[in-house]
Amino acid sequence: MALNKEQIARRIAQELQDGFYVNLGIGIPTLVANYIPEGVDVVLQSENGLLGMGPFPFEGDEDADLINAGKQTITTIPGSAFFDSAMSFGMIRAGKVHLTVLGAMEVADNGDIANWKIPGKMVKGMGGAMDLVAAAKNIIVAMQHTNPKGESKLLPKCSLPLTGVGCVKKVVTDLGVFDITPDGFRCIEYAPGVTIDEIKAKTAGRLTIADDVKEMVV
Amino acid sequence: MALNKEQIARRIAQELQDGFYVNLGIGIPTLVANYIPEGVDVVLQSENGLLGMGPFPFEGDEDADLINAGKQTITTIPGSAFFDSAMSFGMIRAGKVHLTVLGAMEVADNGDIANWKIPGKMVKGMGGAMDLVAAAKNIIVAMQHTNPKGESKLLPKCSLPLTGVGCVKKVVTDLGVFDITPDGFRCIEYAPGVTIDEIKAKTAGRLTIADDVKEMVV
Amino acid sequence: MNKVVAGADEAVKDIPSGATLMLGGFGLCGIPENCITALVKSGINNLTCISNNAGVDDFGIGLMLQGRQVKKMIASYVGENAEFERQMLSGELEVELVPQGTLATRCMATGYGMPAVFLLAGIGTEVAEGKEVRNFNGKDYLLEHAFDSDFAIVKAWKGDTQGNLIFKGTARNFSPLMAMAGKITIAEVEHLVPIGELDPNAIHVPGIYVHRIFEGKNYEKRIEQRTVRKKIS
Amino acid sequence: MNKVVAGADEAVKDIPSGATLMLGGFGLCGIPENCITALVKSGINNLTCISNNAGVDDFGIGLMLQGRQVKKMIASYVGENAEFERQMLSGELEVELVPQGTLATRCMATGYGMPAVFLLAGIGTEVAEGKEVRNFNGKDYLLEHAFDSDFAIVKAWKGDTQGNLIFKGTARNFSPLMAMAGKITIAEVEHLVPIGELDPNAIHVPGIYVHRIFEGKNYEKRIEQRTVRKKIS
Repeated sequence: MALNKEQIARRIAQELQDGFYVNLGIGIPTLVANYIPEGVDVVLQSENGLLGMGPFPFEGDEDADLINAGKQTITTIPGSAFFDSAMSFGMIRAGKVHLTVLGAMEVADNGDIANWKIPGKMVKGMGGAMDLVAAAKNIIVAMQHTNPKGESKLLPKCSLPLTGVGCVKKVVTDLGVFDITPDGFRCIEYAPGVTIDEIKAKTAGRLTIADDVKEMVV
Repeated sequence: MALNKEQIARRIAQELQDGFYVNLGIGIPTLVANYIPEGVDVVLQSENGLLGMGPFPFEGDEDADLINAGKQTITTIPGSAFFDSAMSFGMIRAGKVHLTVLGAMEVADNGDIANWKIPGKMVKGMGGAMDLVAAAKNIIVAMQHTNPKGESKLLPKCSLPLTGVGCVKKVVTDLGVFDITPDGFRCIEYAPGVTIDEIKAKTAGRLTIADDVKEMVV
Repeated sequence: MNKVVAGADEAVKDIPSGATLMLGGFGLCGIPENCITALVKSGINNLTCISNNAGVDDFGIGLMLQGRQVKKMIASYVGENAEFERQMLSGELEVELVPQGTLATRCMATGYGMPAVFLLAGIGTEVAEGKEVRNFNGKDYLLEHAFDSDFAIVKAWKGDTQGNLIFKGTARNFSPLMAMAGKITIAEVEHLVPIGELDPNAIHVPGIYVHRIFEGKNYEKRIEQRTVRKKIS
Repeated sequence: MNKVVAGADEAVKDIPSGATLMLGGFGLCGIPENCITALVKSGINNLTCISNNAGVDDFGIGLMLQGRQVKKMIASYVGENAEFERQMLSGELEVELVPQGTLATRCMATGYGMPAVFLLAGIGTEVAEGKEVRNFNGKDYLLEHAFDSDFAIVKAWKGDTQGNLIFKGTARNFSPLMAMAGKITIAEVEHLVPIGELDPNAIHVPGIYVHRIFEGKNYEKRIEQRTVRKKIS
């Protein structure tokens, strides 16, 4: 059975390493914060100017001057620091953020990503996504494997305007975990109850299956 | 009689206007702070990272963490702000500092200035001088009219390595006040007791005398 | 050096139609509410606005869009502003979408007197179209230019009469960068204090960058996405 | 994320001969005294040092010059350091003199991930020799490159165990910029405090940029030019 959003987030949380500074995008990536493994000390960066983001505030404790990049009210943890947007993207460009997790509309089998625009129809703007994908060392995409019409979002080539080129390292979907390799997507894990055949059927881009492919533990 | 250093500083202080942010270099320029005219509110910038520089501290009040660009112990006035060196030169480059006063070894009649190096002999380094002369809106040079050998420091062309090109607007020496014009130095004031002939004799660069030239009031 | 003006109306009164404005804030966080109200009231139009977002339909720069005061928006995110998206898609509003870090750095470049910088964001995308690409150490970068803005309008938490500013939390965002970039910079503050009250070590924008300052009134500080945890008692 | 190390010797122990170091400070103000002592003791050499000055003959980087540990200095000012001037004029020491603002901005460019910026300083002088000149809006600028530094070593006033730093007075100078530019950044602080004690709004360098931190000892904080007024009683 395909994973739900929480499970996708939980799987991505397994990628976190002790000492990581991590930027979590809007949507599923935000949920990753809820599943940081025991004993793994990570600091969350919010590109609107915060290191040391904490959980959502308790009711009544909301502070309009304290939001994340998704404009949600948040809290800080001890040791946090605020800074302006130039420094925020400066540290991202300088490679100080170890891992970026973000959503996508499409990912191509060479690591291209599209997530900001449907021409003539939907223009949310790129926000900080183009900066993040261009500069982060390690980018994991969290998304559904197919769009609402059932079409694959893992493509040979993005059809939508690109956010970044050849930058995605790994994709975690409701069906499995995929590394981006010179041979395209490589399935290294499949969701419990999901078959390799289903993954093959729903992946439009080049796909290989790792020899040691295994069931995801979430 | 030629002016002493204090008098040169006092004359330059007359150039200060209410609301000016001013950077004063090492040497005579530093003395200008002592003669800010009554009712003229200026803020002194020190390029090592301070706006709102005050006078030297009283004996015993020296703070090693509070120095000016000449490494002298100083104080701050209420409303002061500290910042890093990039912001300091950023505000200089962005034209926020209204007036810069600095010393020179040589000034040419086109506004070139040399004040950082005597090849093979003396190399102090340019410090912040190149940044200041390249960017400041209004640069006044405070210096002796001649060097210790009696040779003019107001030249047709600098003989020493340049600090900046065509940037000096005005020169105040012990002999007079000189605007830099397309026709070279224009003497607009002479020091009390100094003759125009003496100025002419001691100025190697192109020199004109303003029609309304007058005795300096210091 | 007293830079205090009476209020928002006086602070913005010489801003002409056709001006280029930078407006601080991220979403609705840290926006100069008082000045936006005054700008809406003033009725000026044909403005170019540089701001990360354009507020929401009925708050922030969204109000200026509703009033058709804005000719061009330079922003990184349209977000949930339906009127912004509508005007953009219909072509009524000219829009330059700029990656957020590039937007911030182009503001900083202005305040730091740097005409242009090389940045990574947008390489290989439509953002790179028509821009100079240059390789440094094996990586491609875009040449991005500093902004030219007539007025910068920001909201700070505290400020003194000399224009020194301190921001609070994530309400800082673009505001210090824009404050440093305006030919004329207007700061509205929640708390205006006498000089000497702010810690000189803790100032985010030194007064040299600020031309007008006043204490704002009736801050709504609207929250765009109220997200909370339940208290477990 | 605890970044505390035992002291200066441990903090610098893996710095190899031949490394490029950034060292904070302006004159003797804000220099990392403890780390410099440890570097002198370590006996490593062939170093490239990026620092505004090189201290004085018997303090600061001057001590490393005396010990012939430095192959190349990148600085804006020689000042009153006779040994520095002597080694430079004799050719024993390779020296790159960089305008002070350019030095600061090249440090910042590194920490902000900008490979190069355009700056005014030095146009028409020997500093411009061999550099690309480009005209923007009628003014010529030099293309200046970010520094590549293996280690940055700074002294801060306060720091927490996570590496957040706050500087005091004009001891700030180049230090935050260099702290942001090091591949490995070492911070010695006068006061090391637990996390949560520093105001998150007042931090100059967020801990993400800092890799090792310790509380320094026996600060001499020597004054280069003691200048005072007489008290009139």
